[in-house]
Amino acid sequence: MAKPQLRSVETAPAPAPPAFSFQGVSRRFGAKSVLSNIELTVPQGEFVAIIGKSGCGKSTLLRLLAGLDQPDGGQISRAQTQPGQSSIRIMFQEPRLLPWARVVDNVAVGLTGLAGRAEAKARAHDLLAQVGLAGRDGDWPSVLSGGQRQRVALARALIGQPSVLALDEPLGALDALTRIEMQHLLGRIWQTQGFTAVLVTHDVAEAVILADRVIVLDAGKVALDLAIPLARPRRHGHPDLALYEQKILAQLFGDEAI
Amino acid sequence: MAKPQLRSVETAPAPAPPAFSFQGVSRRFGAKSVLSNIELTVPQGEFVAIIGKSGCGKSTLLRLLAGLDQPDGGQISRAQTQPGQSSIRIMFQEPRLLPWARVVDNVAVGLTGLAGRAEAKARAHDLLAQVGLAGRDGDWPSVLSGGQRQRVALARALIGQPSVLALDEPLGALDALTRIEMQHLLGRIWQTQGFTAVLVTHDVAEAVILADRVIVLDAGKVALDLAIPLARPRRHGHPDLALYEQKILAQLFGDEAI
Amino acid sequence: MTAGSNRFGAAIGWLLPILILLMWEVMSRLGVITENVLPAPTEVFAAFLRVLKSGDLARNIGVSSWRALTGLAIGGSIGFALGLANGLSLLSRNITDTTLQMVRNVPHLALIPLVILWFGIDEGAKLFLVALGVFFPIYVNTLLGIQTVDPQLIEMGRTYGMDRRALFLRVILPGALPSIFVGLRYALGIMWLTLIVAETISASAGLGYMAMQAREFLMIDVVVLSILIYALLGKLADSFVRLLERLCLQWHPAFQKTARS
Amino acid sequence: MTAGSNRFGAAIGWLLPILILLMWEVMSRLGVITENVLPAPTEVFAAFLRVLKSGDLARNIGVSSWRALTGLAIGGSIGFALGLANGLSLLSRNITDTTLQMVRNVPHLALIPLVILWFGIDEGAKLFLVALGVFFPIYVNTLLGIQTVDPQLIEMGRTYGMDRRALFLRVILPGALPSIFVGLRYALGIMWLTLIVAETISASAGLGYMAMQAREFLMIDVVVLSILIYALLGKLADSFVRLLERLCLQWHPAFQKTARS
Amino acid sequence: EKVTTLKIGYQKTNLPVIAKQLGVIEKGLEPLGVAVEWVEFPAGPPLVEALNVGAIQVGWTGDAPPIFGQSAGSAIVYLAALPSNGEGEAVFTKSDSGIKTIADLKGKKVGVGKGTSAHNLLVAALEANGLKLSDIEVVYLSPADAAAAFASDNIVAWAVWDPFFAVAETKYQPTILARSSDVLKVNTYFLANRDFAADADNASVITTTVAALGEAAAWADANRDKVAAAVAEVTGVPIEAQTLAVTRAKFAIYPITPEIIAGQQATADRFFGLGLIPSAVKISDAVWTAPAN
Ligand SMILES: Nc1ncnc2c1ncn2[C@@H]1O[C@H](COP(=O)(O)OP(=O)(O)OP(=O)(O)O)[C@@H](O)[C@H]1O
Ligand SMILES: Nc1ncnc2c1ncn2[C@@H]1O[C@H](COP(=O)(O)OP(=O)(O)OP(=O)(O)O)[C@@H](O)[C@H]1O
Ligand SMILES: [Mg+2]
Ligand SMILES: [Mg+2]
Repeated sequence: MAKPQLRSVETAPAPAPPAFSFQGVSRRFGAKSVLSNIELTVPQGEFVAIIGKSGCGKSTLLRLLAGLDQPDGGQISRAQTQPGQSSIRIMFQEPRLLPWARVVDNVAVGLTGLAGRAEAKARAHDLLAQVGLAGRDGDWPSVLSGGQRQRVALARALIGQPSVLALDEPLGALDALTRIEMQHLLGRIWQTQGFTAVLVTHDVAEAVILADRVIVLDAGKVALDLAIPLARPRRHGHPDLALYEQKILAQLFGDEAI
Repeated sequence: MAKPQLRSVETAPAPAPPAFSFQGVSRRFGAKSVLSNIELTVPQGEFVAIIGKSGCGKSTLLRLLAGLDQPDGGQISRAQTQPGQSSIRIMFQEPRLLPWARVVDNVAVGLTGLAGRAEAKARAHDLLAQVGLAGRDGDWPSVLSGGQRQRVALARALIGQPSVLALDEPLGALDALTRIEMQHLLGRIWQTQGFTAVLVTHDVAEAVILADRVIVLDAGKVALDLAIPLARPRRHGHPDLALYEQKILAQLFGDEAI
Repeated sequence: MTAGSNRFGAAIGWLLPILILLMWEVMSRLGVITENVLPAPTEVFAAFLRVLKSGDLARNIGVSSWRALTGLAIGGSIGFALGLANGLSLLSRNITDTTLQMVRNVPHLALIPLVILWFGIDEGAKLFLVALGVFFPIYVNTLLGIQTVDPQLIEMGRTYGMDRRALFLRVILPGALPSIFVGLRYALGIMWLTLIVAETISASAGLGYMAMQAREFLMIDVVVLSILIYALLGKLADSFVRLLERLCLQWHPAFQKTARS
Repeated sequence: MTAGSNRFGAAIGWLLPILILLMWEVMSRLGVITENVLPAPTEVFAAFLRVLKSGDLARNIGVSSWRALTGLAIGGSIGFALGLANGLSLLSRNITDTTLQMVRNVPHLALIPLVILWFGIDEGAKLFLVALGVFFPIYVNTLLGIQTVDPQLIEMGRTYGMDRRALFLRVILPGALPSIFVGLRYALGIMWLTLIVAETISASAGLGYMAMQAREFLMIDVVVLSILIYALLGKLADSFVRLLERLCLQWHPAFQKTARS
Repeated sequence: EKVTTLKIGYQKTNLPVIAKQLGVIEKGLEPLGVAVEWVEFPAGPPLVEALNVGAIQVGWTGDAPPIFGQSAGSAIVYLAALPSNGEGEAVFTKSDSGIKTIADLKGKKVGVGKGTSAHNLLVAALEANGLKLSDIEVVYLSPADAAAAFASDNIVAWAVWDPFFAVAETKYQPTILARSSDVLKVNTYFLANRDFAADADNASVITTTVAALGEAAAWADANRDKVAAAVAEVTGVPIEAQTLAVTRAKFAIYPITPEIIAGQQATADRFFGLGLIPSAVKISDAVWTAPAN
């Protein structure tokens, strides 16, 4: 399937400079080729959702983007960042909080090497309030609910003011109601801070409600690259969203009965 | 909100006899009243979904139904069952498989006291094939994926041919794609076996796609009792479903921006 | 880590023991380590052949193993039974557990003088000490195992109509087994340690006796030999339990992983 | 179980020890248990007052505790250091771990004759035995603790730019701590057990010496007393570590639960 | 009530070992319907401990263990006397230790088993040279521990009896500072549990056993060449050392005479005077007398 190399998103008429771009990137593990010849350029400030079946290489793509892994072929270029700002932050599917550090210290981990202790703590305190956890600074992670833990992890990823935030199924472990709350939070913060967001998700509805653009990965290739030019805020269950959803699901399941 | 005591479902024109009914049922823990004066009658063969915020008493209602807990006030009446058939089976949110029993033995647990060893094993073998796990009889639960485990638990609940099957967020732990597969499976088996299904879920889309009738619990009361008179099979992302979804979400979140 | 580097790692691990053995032999030959302090490996091996030929070794190992296993059987079965009783019955636990926890703090080897008063100096005393030594690890871990069986599984069993017996055999016992094995392996260590001390109380056979006699007659080669044999027996017992564990806990992911790698 | 039945359970638990104590006293008074076999509790208490007044008790406890703690400090710190080294460095682990696992099978009390040859009969020998006894539980559990630190957390730390030092102090060490505490508590049990045996090798002070002397002169009341004191010291050491554990592992859900109940 | 099994405590030396090897006691007791069980001890004190609790009924030790035992209230009685360890018990030092006489031991570490006959020897040898026990550093060690301590020079001198003395002698060719035969006129003893001995039913068992020991003594004296091999087989002592020990041993058994009692009483009084035992003892209280019939 041929895809346009640079897409203009309806909500951003003048094309922004690219935040990062993959040029013919491949990655194989042993004999198994996981990603092959991926071409993908994402303009600064865009919200991209990546969707695909389990094992199709979504996490691998994100790890390549974050520099946790190196491609076997092709090039990955990233925009420069200012000092005091972290370039790319990953938010993992699990919260990965340090159980032995209090909530505020866990958030401060996001400023390792970027700020002193006291400053890190003060900024962590502020950010906790932003994600709706004011007053929980001194709690241990173990007393938080699943949704609250994810919010701490989000605060930790955001505190370094990354230019690109990669999210690997950040809401996968949450129940559907908490998940909807977190989606709102994520959308709101993205609109305020203006970073580039790359969201890996299994949930088609989630992709459609949050992203400017949905990428469907299949067999190591980009199988669909769909713009969602809807106005925000978007409401769950809206018929327009349902149409996009159905289009993506048809791509994912082929046309078997769904 | 006044609700009709007995509802006729579009797909079943002649009202079936009730499978169970709650008459003014209350349950409190200590000073906290969890359910108060619940009135609910479910005809045999109906598929009911129960939805509500965390902690609103959904599990409590299911435990009362299964006889794992006793009400503080009111009456619960259940239809009689034939010999060799279990009356009510719960499928818990977690698979709760015995890690030290092979898959087929785990399914056979569902026939404890209902059939001999050899017969139980033979029937378990058949049922595994029905839930798409043919040939996995001899595996340990630990090598199964999350979705496969849930299917084993489903087979265990079904093997006793219960007249009522209560499902407490059976798909909560699954990723969205596996979840869609399991929803299809559940709908198909329900249509074949014709038991009464009570499904507790957090996922509004799931409730709408599967149920004849959606009950929203709030503050220990039935806040909404909505019939979904759509033809089956229903397709994910269909605009008609989206309308029902929005109605339920509005009830759940009040009318705050969603 | 790839399989190759793993194999290299395992090989490098044998380097140090072999090096130590060689150094030991060389230094013994050069007289840097005198025979009085540590006999050379070859001398220890010669001692091994000597006691093997005389039949002493087999007899002493036989006697010690009998003591070890009988003590283990007695103490282990009582510990297991009490662990089960206290795990299954709240009443039984309320009555006996505090007492047992108090007794647990008594180091069993401190009881030797009293044990001689009560049991004399025969097999009884040795068996009692071994049994007491293995009792607590098995009791504590059986109790712990039962108490930590997933209550959700027990509720599941009840819901599906299991009676008390079925619940015990199909849910509680298998669930407690990994913890019971931990206790058993710990008990084996204590078993040999206890026997070493108990066999100095006046024995006329057994490895402890052999070692004691060698000490008295300054036969350091035999002393070292008996230490090595203790180590070997300990290793054997441990390996046997690991095998048993692997058989009984096939379902356990930890053992599936081990089996694969 | 409600709080009320819990409290009742705890109360009923004290019934049995008190009953045993009473029975023991009564049977001693009636002459059913002769003094030669077991002195009455009141006699043991009288012996306690006697050795307390003479100052022997304080001196012997002091000497034994010094030996115990010094041995623990030496063996524990070496075990901890090696555990850290082998947990953090694959090279170090490959070189030394096989050797250590082989040595681990040697029951340390079997080494007494060699220890006398190497360290003599003074404090050195006793300290070596205690140190060797505590070394392995601490080494094994430190290594295990480090190896089982969640690799996801380590990856997280790396991603967020922690250097080796920060990674160790903020992720690896706290993650290994619960396991290290398990090793420490096990080591304490071994520590007292070792000392009981080690103090019979020619000591002129210490609890083991007090017990030995009492045994030679058939002062069974003092023998029983010294056993009880061993139990008490063991309990004290264990309680201290539990307290430390509760302080260091505040974040751990297990301890939050304990604190609440 | 007569015993059905006589448990005899023995050590790695002297008459009982020979009797065990010859089977004379078994032969003698068989008509009485009494079986025999032999229990080995590394030294006298644990043997006395076992006698006290009735774990064994009779046994052989040196002179000091029954004194320590009686002082501690052990339920033991003297049945018969045997010759002292004599030349087979000594205080010795390695030849390169620079120590030539007992007087040189002043301030040095000397290993000895507490409450053993060698303990008595050490005290007597020191006194004979004008020293007190407190002038040296006494290290109380079991034979096994002392052997290791002596080998590694953690003690300068060692006071012990055969076969341990003989083993050390063959291994180190040590300088012998004093032998029991030089400084002591004592005996060793065949002892019994008090309750066992007090029971008139057991009198025949005791007399038969003592008589059998006498028989063994006669055989041993006449067949010294065979004794070493026989004993080595029981005890596992290397044959050169065992031969040395047997050559200098005396084999005999006699009844407890007032003279023997007086000698033992003197030893006990000296121990009490030195503060080695907590209470004074009267030997004659613990002497078994065969029931007159
Ligand atoms: N380090 C590795 N070594 C070998 N194979 C790997 C490695 N990492 C990933 N793979 C393989 O690459 C494929 C893609 O993995 P990846 O984790 O990217 O999938 P995913 O799309 O994130 O799946 P999921 O939705 O289940 O998280 C899988 O088949 C996986 O087994
Ligand atoms: N055994 C109990 N003792 C005390 N309180 C209880 C007990 N069981 C439930 N509750 C309380 O009753 C309320 C309802 O619990 P229930 O488990 O029915 O909620 P739920 O609707 O199933 O929530 P969720 O969606 O989180 O599973 C909660 O506040 C819970 O704390
Ligand atoms: Mg992934
Ligand atoms: Mg619930």
